[in-house]
Order: sequence, then C-alpha cells, then structure tokens
Amino acid sequence: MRKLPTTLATMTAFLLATVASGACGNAYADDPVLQTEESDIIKLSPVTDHRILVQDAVGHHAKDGRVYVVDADKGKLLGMVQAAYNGNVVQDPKGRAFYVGETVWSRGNRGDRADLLASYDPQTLEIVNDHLLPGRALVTPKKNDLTISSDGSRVYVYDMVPTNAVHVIDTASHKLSLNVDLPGCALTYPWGNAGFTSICADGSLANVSLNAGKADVTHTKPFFDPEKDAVFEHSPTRRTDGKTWFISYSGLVYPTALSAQTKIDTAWSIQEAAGMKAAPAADSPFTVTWRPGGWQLSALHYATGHLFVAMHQGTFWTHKTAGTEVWELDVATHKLIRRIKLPKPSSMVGVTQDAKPLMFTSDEAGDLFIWDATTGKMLRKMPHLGDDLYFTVALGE
Amino acid sequence: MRKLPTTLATMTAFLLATVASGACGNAYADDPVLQTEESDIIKLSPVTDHRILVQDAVGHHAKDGRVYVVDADKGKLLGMVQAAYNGNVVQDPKGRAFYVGETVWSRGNRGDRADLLASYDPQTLEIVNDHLLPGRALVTPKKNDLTISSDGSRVYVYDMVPTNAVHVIDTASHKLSLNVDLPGCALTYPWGNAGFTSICADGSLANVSLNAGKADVTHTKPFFDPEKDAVFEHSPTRRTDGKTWFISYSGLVYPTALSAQTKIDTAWSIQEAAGMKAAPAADSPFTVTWRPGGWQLSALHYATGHLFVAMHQGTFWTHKTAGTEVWELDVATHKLIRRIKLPKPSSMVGVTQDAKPLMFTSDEAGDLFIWDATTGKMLRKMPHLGDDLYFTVALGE
Amino acid sequence: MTQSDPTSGREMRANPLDRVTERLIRHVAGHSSRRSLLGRLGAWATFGALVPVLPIERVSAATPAKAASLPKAPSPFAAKAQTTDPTVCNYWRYCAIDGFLCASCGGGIHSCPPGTRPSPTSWIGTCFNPGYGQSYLVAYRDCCGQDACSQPACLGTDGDQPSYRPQANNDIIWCFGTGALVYNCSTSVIVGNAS
Amino acid sequence: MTQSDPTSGREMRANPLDRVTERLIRHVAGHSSRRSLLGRLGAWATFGALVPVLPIERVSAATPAKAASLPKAPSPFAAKAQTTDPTVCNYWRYCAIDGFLCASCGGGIHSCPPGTRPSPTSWIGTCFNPGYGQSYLVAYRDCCGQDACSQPACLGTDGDQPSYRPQANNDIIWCFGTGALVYNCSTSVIVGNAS
Repeated sequence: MRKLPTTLATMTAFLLATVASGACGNAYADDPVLQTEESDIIKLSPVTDHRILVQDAVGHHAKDGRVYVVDADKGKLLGMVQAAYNGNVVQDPKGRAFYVGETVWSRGNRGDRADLLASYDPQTLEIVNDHLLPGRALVTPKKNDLTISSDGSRVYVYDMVPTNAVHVIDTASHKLSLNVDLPGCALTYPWGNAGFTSICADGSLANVSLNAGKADVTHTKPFFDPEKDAVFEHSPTRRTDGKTWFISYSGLVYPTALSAQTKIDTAWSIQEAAGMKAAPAADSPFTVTWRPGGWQLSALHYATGHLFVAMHQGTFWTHKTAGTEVWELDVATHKLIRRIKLPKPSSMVGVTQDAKPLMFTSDEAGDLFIWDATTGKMLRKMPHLGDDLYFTVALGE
Repeated sequence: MRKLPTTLATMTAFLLATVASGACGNAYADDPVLQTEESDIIKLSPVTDHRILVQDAVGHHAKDGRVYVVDADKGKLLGMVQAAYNGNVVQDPKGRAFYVGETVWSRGNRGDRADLLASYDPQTLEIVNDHLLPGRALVTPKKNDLTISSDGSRVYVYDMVPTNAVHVIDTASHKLSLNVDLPGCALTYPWGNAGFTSICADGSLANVSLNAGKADVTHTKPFFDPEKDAVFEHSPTRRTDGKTWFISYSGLVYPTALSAQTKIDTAWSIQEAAGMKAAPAADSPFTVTWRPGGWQLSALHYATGHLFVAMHQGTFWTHKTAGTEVWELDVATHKLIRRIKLPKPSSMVGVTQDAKPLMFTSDEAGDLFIWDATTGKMLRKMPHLGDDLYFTVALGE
Repeated sequence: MTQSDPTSGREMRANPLDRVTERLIRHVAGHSSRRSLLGRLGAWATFGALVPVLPIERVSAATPAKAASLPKAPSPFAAKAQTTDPTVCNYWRYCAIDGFLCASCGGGIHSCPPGTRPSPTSWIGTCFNPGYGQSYLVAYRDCCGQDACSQPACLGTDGDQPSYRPQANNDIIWCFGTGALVYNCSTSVIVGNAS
Repeated sequence: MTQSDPTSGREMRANPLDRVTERLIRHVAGHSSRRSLLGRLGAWATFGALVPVLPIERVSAATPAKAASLPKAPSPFAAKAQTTDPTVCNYWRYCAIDGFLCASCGGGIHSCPPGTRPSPTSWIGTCFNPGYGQSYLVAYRDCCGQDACSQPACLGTDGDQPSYRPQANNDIIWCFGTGALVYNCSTSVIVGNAS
C-alpha cells in the first residue's frame, strides 16, 4: 500500500537536489502521467439571447448581494459579481456591458459610504469602470430603480436622499450628466433614448425629456388611487417605444404610451381576460380571488406582446404573495393565452426577448426554474442558484 | 366594517389642523388606548457565566460573518456584531470587553484592505475602539488565531503575511505593543500574563516570553510527527496556568505545561481512556474506529479538568468529520466520564466555566444545542441561530 | 437585562408623534408643491421643530373593551392577529412589517437590539388590536448598524403601498440618519390611535 | 464559451512547478533557519527565480495502465474516487480540497471563473488517480476576487494538516497576491507525479 501523503520533507529534498545537480526531472518521464497544467481564467463568449443575469439580494446577508451570470440553455452558472447591499443590475441592450448599482461602507457595516455604478465587461466579468455615484435609493431591489436608455448611452439611477431624484449617467464617458429632482415621484420607466417616466405619489406620472443636458418635466393627471388600488412598480416597459403596462394590485392593466405626452389607455382586467369576474380592490379586503402578486411579478415578451404575470389566490393586500401560476396574456387582444402551473410558488417572472423565448421563475429555496415560454413547459431547474432571486435580466430587454 | 388603511390624506389633514387650532389631541383621550411609545435601545447587564459569544463564519457569505451574543439559560439571542471575512472573537476574561478581529475591503470585494480589532462594550455592543491592525491571518476562524492574556491586558493576533508573526495589542492603550516574528510557527496558546506558545511546522513548540516590550523565544524539541499524527489547533488551554492538552488526529492527548520552559508529558489515548484500543494513525489509513474530529472540537472545564471532545467513527484523515458524540474525559485520571450522544453531528464543542457549566454543540443547519454539562442532558435548542457556528466563547475561558 | 440606558445619549428622546407629523407634512408638501423645498427629506428636521408635541395621554389603567362590543377586524391579517407574542409574525402590530423582528433579535417590540440604532424615520401602518377593538398608527422603525439579524422574517402587507408612496412602503431601508444604513431588524412603535 | 483568453495578461504564465518548488523551499527554509529571511513569504518570488523549470514531459499519448495491474488506492477517499465528473466531491483530484468547486462556479478543474483570479500560492495535496493507478501532486489554487460562489461545497482531508503546516492546509484563504483576497472557489491543478 502506498504511503499517503508523500512526505513533504522528501519531496523538498528531491527538488532541491534537482536544482543542485542540474539533472532535471527524469524521474517523472517514466511514469504513466497526466499532463501538468496551468491555471487560467475562463473568458465568456459575447452575450447571447439565453445568457441571463440573475439578481440575488441575499436578504439574510445583504452586504453580500450578487448577480449571477447564467447559461439558461445548459442551466449552468457562468460566474458572478458582487451587487452589495440591495444592489441592482441593468444590461446594455446590445449586451456590450452590464452595470451594477451597489452600496458599500468602508468597514462593512460602518465607515464611509460609497454608492457605485460598476461597469462590467460581459466576457471577462472584469470591472471596466467603477463610477462613484452621488447616491442611490436603498430599497429592496426592483428593476425600475436602475434602468437604461434604448441605445445604452444613459443609465438612470433612482435616488431618495436628500430628495427624490434621478441621476443620469453617460455610459460612454462614465460621467454624471444630469441630476433630475423629482420630489413626490419615484423610479424610472425609459422610453427610447429621449427620456423616462416616473410614478408619483398621487397616482400621476412625471415624464422627463432629456435634451441637450437639461430635463423638461411634464405631468399627467392622476389615473389611479394609490390607497385603493396602487399600480405595481414591477410593471413592464417595452423600452424601445416606451409602451408600458401598469398592473394594479387588483389586476387591472393600464396600457400606457410613455413620452413627453404620455397617453394612458383604458384599463382592462387580467381576471376578465381569463373569463372571471374582475377582482375588487381595497374596498372589499376579504374577497378571495386570483390576483397578481410577488416581487418582480411580470415580464413582457416585446415582439409578441405576451405579458407574463405571477398569480395567486388571495384577498386584497396579498400583493407580495408569490404566484402559484404564471398567466400569459396577449396585450393586444386582452385575452388569456395560457395558465402555467408552477411546481413552487414564485415571486418573480422573467423572459428572454428572442424568437424562442425562455421564461424564468424562482422559489423560496433560491432555485431557478427555466421554462420554454412558447409551450409553457418546464425545461430544467438550477437547484439553489442563490438565496433570494429577485429578478432576471435578458439581452435586449 | 372599518376601512383599511386609514386614508393618509385624512390623517395628514387632521394633524395639520391640530397644529393650526392649538386644540391638541383631545380626540385620542376618549378612545380605548394603548400608550404611545418611544424607541429605545436595549442595554445588557454585565456579562454573566451563561452569556456566551457564538462565532458564525457564514461560509457562503463570508463578508457578513458575525458574532452572536446569546443568553444560554433562556436560549435567547441578545444581539450581534459584525465579524467580517473570517472574523474572530475573544473576550476579556473578566467580561469587561470583547474583541473582534476582522478584515474588510473598502468596496466589499475590492478596494483597500483593512484589518481591524474592534473593542466592544459588552453591555451596549458599541465599538469603543476600532483599532487598525498591521494584518491578520485569513483562515477559516479558529480560536487560537486570536487570544488574550489572563489579565486581559494583551490580545495576540496571529498573522501570516509577509511572515508568520504575532501582533501583541495592548488593550488599555489600544496600541500595537509588539510584533513577534515566528517563521515556521503558528497560532497562540497563552499562559497567564507572561507569554504564549505557538506550534511549529516540525512538531515542536515556540515559547514566547513577553518582558518590558521585548519577546524572548525558546523552542521545545519536536514531540509529534505532523505528517503521521498532527495535533489539532483546536486543543484547549487553561489560560490561567498555561496547561494545555494537545489532542492528536488519532486521539492522543499530550498534557503540556506551557511556559518559557514548556514541559510535555507522556501522551495518553482517548480511546484507551474509554476502554478501547488506541487508534492507529496515518500508517493505517483504512482502520475505522472512534476518532476526534470536527472544527473547534474540544473544550475544557478549567475547574474540574473535564475535557469534552467531539468524536465520530471513521478512518484516519477524517479529522474534520463532525462528532456524533461528545466524550467527557478527566484529564487527571485519563478516564472517560461520559459519552454524550448528539441528536445531530456537531463540528464544535463549547463549555462555560462556572460551577454549573453548560455545554454547546451545533449542527450543519446552524442550530445551537445547549446542554447541562454536569448531567450530559440536552436543555434546549436554538433553531438556526446562524449559518456556520464555529465556536463559542464563555466568561473566564 | 433588558433595561434601556437613560444615559446613553442614543435614546430617541423626541416624541415619536413629532416624527409622524413630519412625515405627514412632508407627504402633503410633496403633493402641494412638487418642486418646493418641502418635498425634500432634509426638510423633516426643520419642520419637525414647528410642530408641537401632541399631548397623548398615557392611560395606563385603560381596560380593554368587552369582546362582544368590539368592532370587527378590518382585514384578514387582523382577523387572525394575536396580542400576546411579539416574536411571531401574526402579532397584531406586524400588519405591515417587513423583515426581522427586533423582538427576536435582542430588542423588543419598540426597542432596538444593543449595538443598533432606531431610525428617526419610518413607514407607517394602521393595525387593528383585537383586544381593544381599535386600530392604531404604528411606526415601523428600523434598527440599523448591523446587517440582517437573520432570524425568521415576517412580511405584513396591510396597507403596504409601492415605494412611490414611501410613507406606506416597507421595502425601503428605513435607516436614514443613523450613520451606517445597514438594516438589522424592525420595531413597531405605537404612535397614536387611528380613529 | 469556455476559452481562456491568451491575451488577457492575467493568465498564469510561469510553470506551476516553479511555485511548488518555491513553496517547498520556503518550507525547508522555515525549518533550517527560523529567523532567516527564507522563512518569509516574501521570499517566494526571489527564490522562485533561482529554480529552473522542471522539464515535465507532456505525454499526451500516454494510455492508462490496465486495471488489473494498478496499485491499490492509498486512502478511503481514493478507493471511492471517480475520474469523470469534476463537479462532484468524489472526483479524484479533490482528495484534499476545501470549498466551492470552480468547475461548478463558471470555471473548470484548473480554470478560474471569469471575474476572479487564480492565487499564485496554494496548498498541495497528493491524490490518487484510480484510472492511472498513480498519485499526483495537486495544487489547490483558489480563485479570488468575488465572495463565495455558494454552490455546494466539498471537503477532502487526505493529508490535510493544521495551519502550522500551511503547505498542506486547506483552511487558509489562499488568495495572497491576487489583489482582493476574497475567496470564490478552488481549482485543482496537476503539478507533477508523486512518485
């Protein structure tokens, strides 16, 4: 029987002797051998349609939030980067970079605060630029706290202190190009390259046009009552043309064309689209019916206009309850296409934007479920990808 | 039925009206009321025998390591402090303070590194002094990487880069009083107030006497073969007199009186103390028998000389396998007192130092089990206190 | 062991209602004139000073009303709420809480664990006490300075609104003004009746 | 997709055996003269330069020996080891690994995931390949720069010694010299035969 481990002292003596005598390593050549190896670092291909970013807030250890890079076709983890303390992530629409908004303190839980927008090379996952922000909102991460213009030239960072504001970062120069004060309004829903819209506390929208280094703000009239039936922040925008479908707690969908002159269409009911009665709102808090709920609870496939919404059965004020089904709806016809039963309740829904789209759901255990969005069939599951998977980001979204 | 929530607009109007009219708050007095409350911060009593510190390395999110303060009589969490990135903790023997050695980078996973020794007030859990260290060893936390002299006047910080060394910190002035270079040797096992001993790579000990700002180092002869039967770093020292029981992988106990002239007694076998055959070492790697194993796998009750060791059945090289039992041994008679079966395998054993000692074990799920160390009966369990409970620290230990 | 330290200098001395009022003023201000200074969080301190302390009587001898005469619970949460164990998610005050209970983390219902500090700002919920048959305004004041206490989390959503309604939103890290903004746990502080 | 980048400038170019030799020299040095400069980690670079590259032949055509004639596995780990799936803990090279497998984290057996860097230093194990019936020296080189990859962890302890024997210890964060020392995952790099 072989002695294990090889005595280090002997090995050392051997190697030193080799150096001294100049008779180098002949002992090795006679044995059956595996090649000696060198350490290297994987470099990824350019971003593909099915390579996604998955945000993990790590609620129990929020200083160690992270973003996973995942090959959704293989169900394979490709790498990860830090997204510290309620970090957020947005991707260049062409996949040339992704940007992580994060917040650190120099001594972990104490010391100097720094808010950062780190630009990553999507092939090396190396930081290209580590931009210091004037601030960012510290809030459980939601997509619309950090967004990007359609051409990828501007990143919008929502901030709350000392005032509600949006920092506009030029991605070419990595400079802050503008601060837009928006007291009473929050988040950003970008429309093309021209600007973005925020939701205001009174149920109206503020539209911000960006021109030549200045911001012009217009306001819509209030179109919903935030206390009776608020619209979810987690409502999807087709960034290319600014079409947005604001989904309310009760399940109303407000088709909205965002611009400097935002137009809000008549709302339709998700439940009615499925052949049910429209659900009541806060006035009838005990009524149990199917309702939208979760965290990043909806996603839109741009090309087809299919809207995916996490749904559960419950009373009003269960708007953060994870969905037991995903309902696929056609935003043009206001019709239900399919109800997809989930193996585990999911607080999030994501989709890719290609012609053979994948859908993503998660569960409490941090599993990522990967679905064929065209058929509604589950393809694979990545067990415990992370702790708290809050949303996915796909190419072009 | 009451409308919920109370309309914020109404509330606001009411409060503003109150201010304007000067008729303050009469509406409240007529209702059945609970008292309005003020926020405060709990202040703890001085440290008691059964208030322990529990180190949680949080292996999957190591930047968020922490130390929990636990009332072991009630099984109650009293608070927590950060112990970032393989942090360590040691307590003043009289309980006047505790010290957390930790390492941070200014931007979480990047930026400037800082090694810190934070002194905490044990009643407020506030940092009294946040001392910047020249360095500390980054290694999965073990007690003897950070130790303290018997009178609490000096903390010993083990470091590896650029050389194996021990930084001696004066706890009164919070100053670095001495760097002791110890190439080839590691960790500290303190004896009284006069110095400490380190274990060296050749199986010998280095004894460091601290006098008037300088260190005198003496060496013992090698007394064990690290490749055949290494002694665990996690071997207990009675700090007051420097008596140490070095436990080897196979289960030999080397009674050692640490000092400038350390004396090493003849080893005895844990298995023989239990009426079994002594266990073979690395020469016979397939022999299955009871063996010590885990992480902080042993603890000593100073007053009685009872040694508690986590034991499991396995071959050699299973020295990190969690114990399915704790064996209680008398270091004076070399006899087994009791075998305590654990509900879940534990990688650690801790004890308190009072006349009615408690014993602590953990499990993979981060549960803390609290035992009566006198009877060997389990008293209570704290479910999922943390992620990776590596060791406990009790008053006077 | 759980005495607060009156000499620590870190206790929240101002009457919490001042702060509620500040928040509400801010809320109104944000609406009435979006671009005015009143909309700024920084305005809290300034305007707080103008609002007198409301003389809420401390009726320690108040007895709960008889069960028969109590109003019905206004929400499913309230209908199942209990009033005895503040370390469980269905404790009545937690109708809109989100996060770790300070009562399980070394603090208390309205007390921060040692080593953390209560935020001077908070979101506000309206919770129904089934014992008194009465709804109360509850300030969910976060305790800050250590990362998540990591004991089991609770999520109450009665009246919880999105972050564009910050005063009623429980997603925000309510640690403004505490130095380090790292969130440890949440308290629920009674700040008034919701008549 | 899993091509390494030959132009990145971050690839480990030096022959790994240099580094093994450095470590071993350090080991001897530490023993022969504890107070000498040789005992310092800083000495690695200096002395590494003095050690010529060992001409390990790359016998790509070598065939595994026949099963019948193979030596017996030297340890319980080796007796159960497999040689096909590097994402499972019983892969033969993981006899002394401790931590997350880079092969499951976006890297490979001897490759770091993108966004991390291999440590120039490592601990050394001696693992038995049941296919070749041969033991090899394996350098467990940590990949550093991101916190734990958090995929299921593996712990091999064949020949693992305490941290006072750093060259054979898998508890140490082997990220010296990589900038940020945060540990993401571990690779296992063949650096020689253990004859």
